[in-house]
Amino acid sequence: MSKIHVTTSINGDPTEYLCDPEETLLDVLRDRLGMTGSKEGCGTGDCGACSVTMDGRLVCSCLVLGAEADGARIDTIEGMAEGDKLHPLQRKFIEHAALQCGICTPGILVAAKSLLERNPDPTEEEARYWLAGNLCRCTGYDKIIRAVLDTAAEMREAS
Amino acid sequence: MVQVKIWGSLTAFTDDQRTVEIEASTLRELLSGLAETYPGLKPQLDRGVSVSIDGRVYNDSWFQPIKPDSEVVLLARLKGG
Amino acid sequence: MRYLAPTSLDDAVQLLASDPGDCRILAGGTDLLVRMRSGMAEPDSILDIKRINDLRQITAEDGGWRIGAAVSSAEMNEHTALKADWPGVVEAGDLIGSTQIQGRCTLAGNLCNASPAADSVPAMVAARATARIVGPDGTRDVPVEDVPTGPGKTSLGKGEFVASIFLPAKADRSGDAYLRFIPRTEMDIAVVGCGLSLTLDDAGICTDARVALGAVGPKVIVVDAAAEALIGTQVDDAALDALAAACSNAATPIADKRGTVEFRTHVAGVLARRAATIAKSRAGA
Amino acid sequence: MALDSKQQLDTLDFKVVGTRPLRPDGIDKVTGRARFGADITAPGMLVGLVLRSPHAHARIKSIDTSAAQAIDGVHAVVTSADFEKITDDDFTADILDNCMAGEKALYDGHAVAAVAASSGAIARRALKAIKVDYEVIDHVTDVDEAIKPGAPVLHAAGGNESVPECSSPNIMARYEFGHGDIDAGLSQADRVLERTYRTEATHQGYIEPHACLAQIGQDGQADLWCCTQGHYMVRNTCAAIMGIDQGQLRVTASEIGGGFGGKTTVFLEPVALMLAKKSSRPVKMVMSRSEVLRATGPTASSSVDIRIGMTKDGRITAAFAELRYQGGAYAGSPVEFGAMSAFAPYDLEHVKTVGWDIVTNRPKQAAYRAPGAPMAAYAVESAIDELAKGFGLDPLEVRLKNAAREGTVASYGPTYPAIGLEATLRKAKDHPHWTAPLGENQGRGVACGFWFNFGGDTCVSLNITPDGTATVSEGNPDIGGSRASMSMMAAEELGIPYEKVRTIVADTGSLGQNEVTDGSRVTFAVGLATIEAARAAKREMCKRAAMTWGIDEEAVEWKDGAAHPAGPNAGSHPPLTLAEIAATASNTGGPIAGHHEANPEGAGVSFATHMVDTEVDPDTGAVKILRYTVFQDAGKAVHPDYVEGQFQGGAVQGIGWALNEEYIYGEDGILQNAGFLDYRIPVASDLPMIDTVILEIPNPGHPYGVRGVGETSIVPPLAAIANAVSEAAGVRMTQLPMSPPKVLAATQAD
Repeated sequence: MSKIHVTTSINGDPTEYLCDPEETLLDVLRDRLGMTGSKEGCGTGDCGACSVTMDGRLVCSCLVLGAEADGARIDTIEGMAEGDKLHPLQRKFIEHAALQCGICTPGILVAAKSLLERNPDPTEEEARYWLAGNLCRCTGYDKIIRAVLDTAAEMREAS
Repeated sequence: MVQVKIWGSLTAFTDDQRTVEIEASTLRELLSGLAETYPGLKPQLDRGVSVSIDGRVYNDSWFQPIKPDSEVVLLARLKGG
Repeated sequence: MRYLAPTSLDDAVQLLASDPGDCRILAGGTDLLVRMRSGMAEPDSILDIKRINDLRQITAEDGGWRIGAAVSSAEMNEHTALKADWPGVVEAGDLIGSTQIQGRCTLAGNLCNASPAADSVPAMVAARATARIVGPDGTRDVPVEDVPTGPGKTSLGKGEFVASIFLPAKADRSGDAYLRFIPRTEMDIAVVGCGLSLTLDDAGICTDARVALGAVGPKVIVVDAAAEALIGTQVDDAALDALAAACSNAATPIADKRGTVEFRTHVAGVLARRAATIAKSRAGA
Repeated sequence: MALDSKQQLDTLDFKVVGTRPLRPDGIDKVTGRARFGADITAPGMLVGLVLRSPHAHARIKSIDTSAAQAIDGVHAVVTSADFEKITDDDFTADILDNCMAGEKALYDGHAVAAVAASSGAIARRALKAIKVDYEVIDHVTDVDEAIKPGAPVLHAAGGNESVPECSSPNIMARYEFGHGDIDAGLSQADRVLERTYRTEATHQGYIEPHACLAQIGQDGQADLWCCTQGHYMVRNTCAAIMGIDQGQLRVTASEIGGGFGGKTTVFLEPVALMLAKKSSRPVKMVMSRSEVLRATGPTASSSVDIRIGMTKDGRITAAFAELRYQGGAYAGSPVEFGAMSAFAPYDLEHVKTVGWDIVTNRPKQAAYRAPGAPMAAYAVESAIDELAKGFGLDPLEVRLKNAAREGTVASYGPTYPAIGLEATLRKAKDHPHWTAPLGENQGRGVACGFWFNFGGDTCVSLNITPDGTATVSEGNPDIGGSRASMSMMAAEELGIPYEKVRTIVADTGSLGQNEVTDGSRVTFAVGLATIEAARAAKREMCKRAAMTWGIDEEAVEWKDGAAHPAGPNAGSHPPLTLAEIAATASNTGGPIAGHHEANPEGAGVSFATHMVDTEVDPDTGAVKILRYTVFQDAGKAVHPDYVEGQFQGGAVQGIGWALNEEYIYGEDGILQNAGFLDYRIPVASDLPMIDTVILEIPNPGHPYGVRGVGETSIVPPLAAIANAVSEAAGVRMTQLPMSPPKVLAATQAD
């Protein structure tokens, strides 16, 4: 079993790694690169805790092979804040108490950011459907949806 | 003497009495008194019980005082999620 | 295990044909990686077709659309002209899994995974889509309903794979729709699915129809009697009743963790009726 | 006494408590920095994996691990033979048998062996190389089937002394509660309703799978990192199983990705320790989602018979419930709590409940948020609703008419002190939701719920830093914002800003024993200990001020974050702030700290009323939740955002339980839906906003009046939704989940 050499960009950082052919991008991020912000809740694409974007497209990193990242741009929760400046979504999630245990939070933030990039003014229903692949068991989603909609409003005002 | 209300399925070990009298001024005396007077209760007491004393629930506090006129009720030992 | 990522179709065909072991095509990976993780698939090689540029394109062809096997549902959904012609097919792709899954999953993959409950398959069948199959013996086009043969089984020969799906030119005054039933609002596998397309004449009489059911048999079911129930009618209540009855009649479901026989049989008719109403309005009635 | 303290509580003027500051772990959790169970690593660690039974019930004749051990990279293989038998403690013996099967595999997914290897791929290969010789035996997974004559028997020894002779050996215990004379009461009723209600087993569904990392030295000193609701429980249980001293095993709780009761026991931890011991390497184990569903602790499924009599003006004359809960393959279903809580909201002259604890070939149940209560409330509240509507009465009025109040003798025995049920019902009745119009195929349901809360062993250590801030160490994992609440209560007490207090969750080497994070106990009990620890620190600071001023300690009082001279003989001194006292601590006697260790008892009970609107699609049986409102008494809401969060989260777990969540077993006894695809927890698009109304009726047992709020919110939803769906569908639903096939079948049969 020989490893594959991958050259990629993660949160803008040029990154190289060796991985096994069957290894997922999530495993690479967590076990090889020490980026444990992306979580594994199911490993089957049903919970969204491992959400990242790949060339700007929201995906479950548990359903992407590490080898597929070659030449791609990967963005994870670790790259969401700019230096010490939190992304507005991150700030609003804390302000709205939109997390309890916090295990789903990284995936939901990555997914919500992807939503707002495509749709700066989502309805409640659009936000709920976009985030349907991100399971949260603590909050009942109420405060999450409020935080997303409030962030969207704030970002629209700021732009 | 303290009147102790016990739950229904324990009456098999208290001669069918739902309320039994025990000489006790603390929770510890109550529990040991129950086990001595009604040895059939011992397995349940060993597995654990909670005790309501005047409407407050106690699990462990041996020296919790019990007044002669206190309302004392034996409960299945509480646990939560 | 080997990971192969050819950049041309010819290379892909050659690699697949020459692979001595179990070589699986990786398009979106949303089924394959799940199977690998559960141990249900243990391939010797994986052939990733996403680096083949031709297979990532949606191209106009003969008035219709050719959709490369590596095009994701999300990309289809963002293609305005394709969506205008075949909203039912695009919506079916857009119902597969979550936003995250839709960023990866493909029509070809959904077809070749050969799940009886695949969302996009009844929609493609209703649209009379064909699959272009490539392999060591050349290229052939087959109706999509002939690709799956039963749960997890396809008619693809050794070394063959689906390179693209072709959606034919949309007829004037025609419309399509796909509906599925799931217990939640998202994230579930179809308990019943119904794809339907129909064409009306100037008087609003249905001149052509095609109805396909998913998850109520070992593979997608084309219900000719359902189409006949619509053709020649104004797709009115009586026709819809006949359509629903024909669909329930054609359904041969099993009972499993997702639904009972009775439920699936009944809901096949309910969905057909609702899909026909949507398709009719899309046809301009 | 109670009244005095209530009056005091009502006049408390809070500065921090009741506000909504940002949680201290917020930034870690929104940036991905927070470290959860699976995020912990150690140099040289091995990957541990478990081999699980593919059979629902099988005798394990032999296990041959030689081929696995011969694989390069495999460092240890463990079976039950590696563990000492536990003979003096049935409870722990069952936990060990559940972690690693002994003579029999008792359910699909039961652990039978484990390996530690240098990589996951090698570990997986090693699992395949283990040969287990099973003798498959008949199995039973249904609660009612399990007690029929001739049913497969799980444990030949049968139940305990409470079980009548000649009962099914699958009955482990019997409980009976109540008072009065049921038959006499029923004879006064205008109608007696008899029905059977069934619920399926559900899983807590925390998103973080169980994970741990263990290491153990040749000298017996061991360390364990894991996600758990109680690392002290993990320490004590693992020490007993491993035969090591509790003091030698240090357990550190990682951040925890949800628990809801499911992480109040151990599954992987003893196995990881044994693998680490045999390999002399750190061993990390992480469950897959399918392992979580197959082999951790879902809640019980239930079958409940109800008999309730009511007069036509809505008075309940007698109430009886017989509850059968299966708790998986070992004794200990929460049926006693079902039996105690079933009629707890009502003032009843004649009431009786009988509970049966039954075993089946399913995973050993674990606690799930108010364990045992939701199923009982579902049955009782459904029956009351049906009776009320049958008489044309307002279901809220009927509940008010029968509501338990201060002085009511509870169905489980004690007399209630002041309680908040009636207040939640009145709030519900006055809320605009109750009178909002409903459309076609829509229905509205209400239901009440009750839960006990309790205290338990608790330690808090509060230290004043030289620069005048405070650090709080507590021993309960923060599962939903408790570090914020502790910091708030410490800040309130010390009179310093919230930002000047940092609370951490300490490992088992740093504090004394702490009860698990359960029973809605943390804000109550740890909060109480935090307040007492802060008061101890304040007393010390007053003493230091007195020394500095040269006056008596008694002549110093603490006010607004500073020591002030008080009383006639105190003299005149400018106040000394906390920071000023801290700065001179070295000169006045050394570092300043306060600590509190106690087993605070006397937690108050908790009630809630839920209201929900649903719409049923008459063609498919699909149910949509249109509107939801929770009314619950919080005693005092320390951080209202997180109180609301508990209400909302519990309600939505209840929605899942009511509509689509269920353990589905095949004829073969194999779990059919061991994944989030077909174990269907609610997704964002399934739900409306969940409105909350917080009532604050102070708990006299807590210095700030706090009540536990975490669990009660899952008790009413099952019945509230069933009542709403029954109204919308026009047919009474008596089985959960009300999945579309069931609703459609019910409407079509009607």
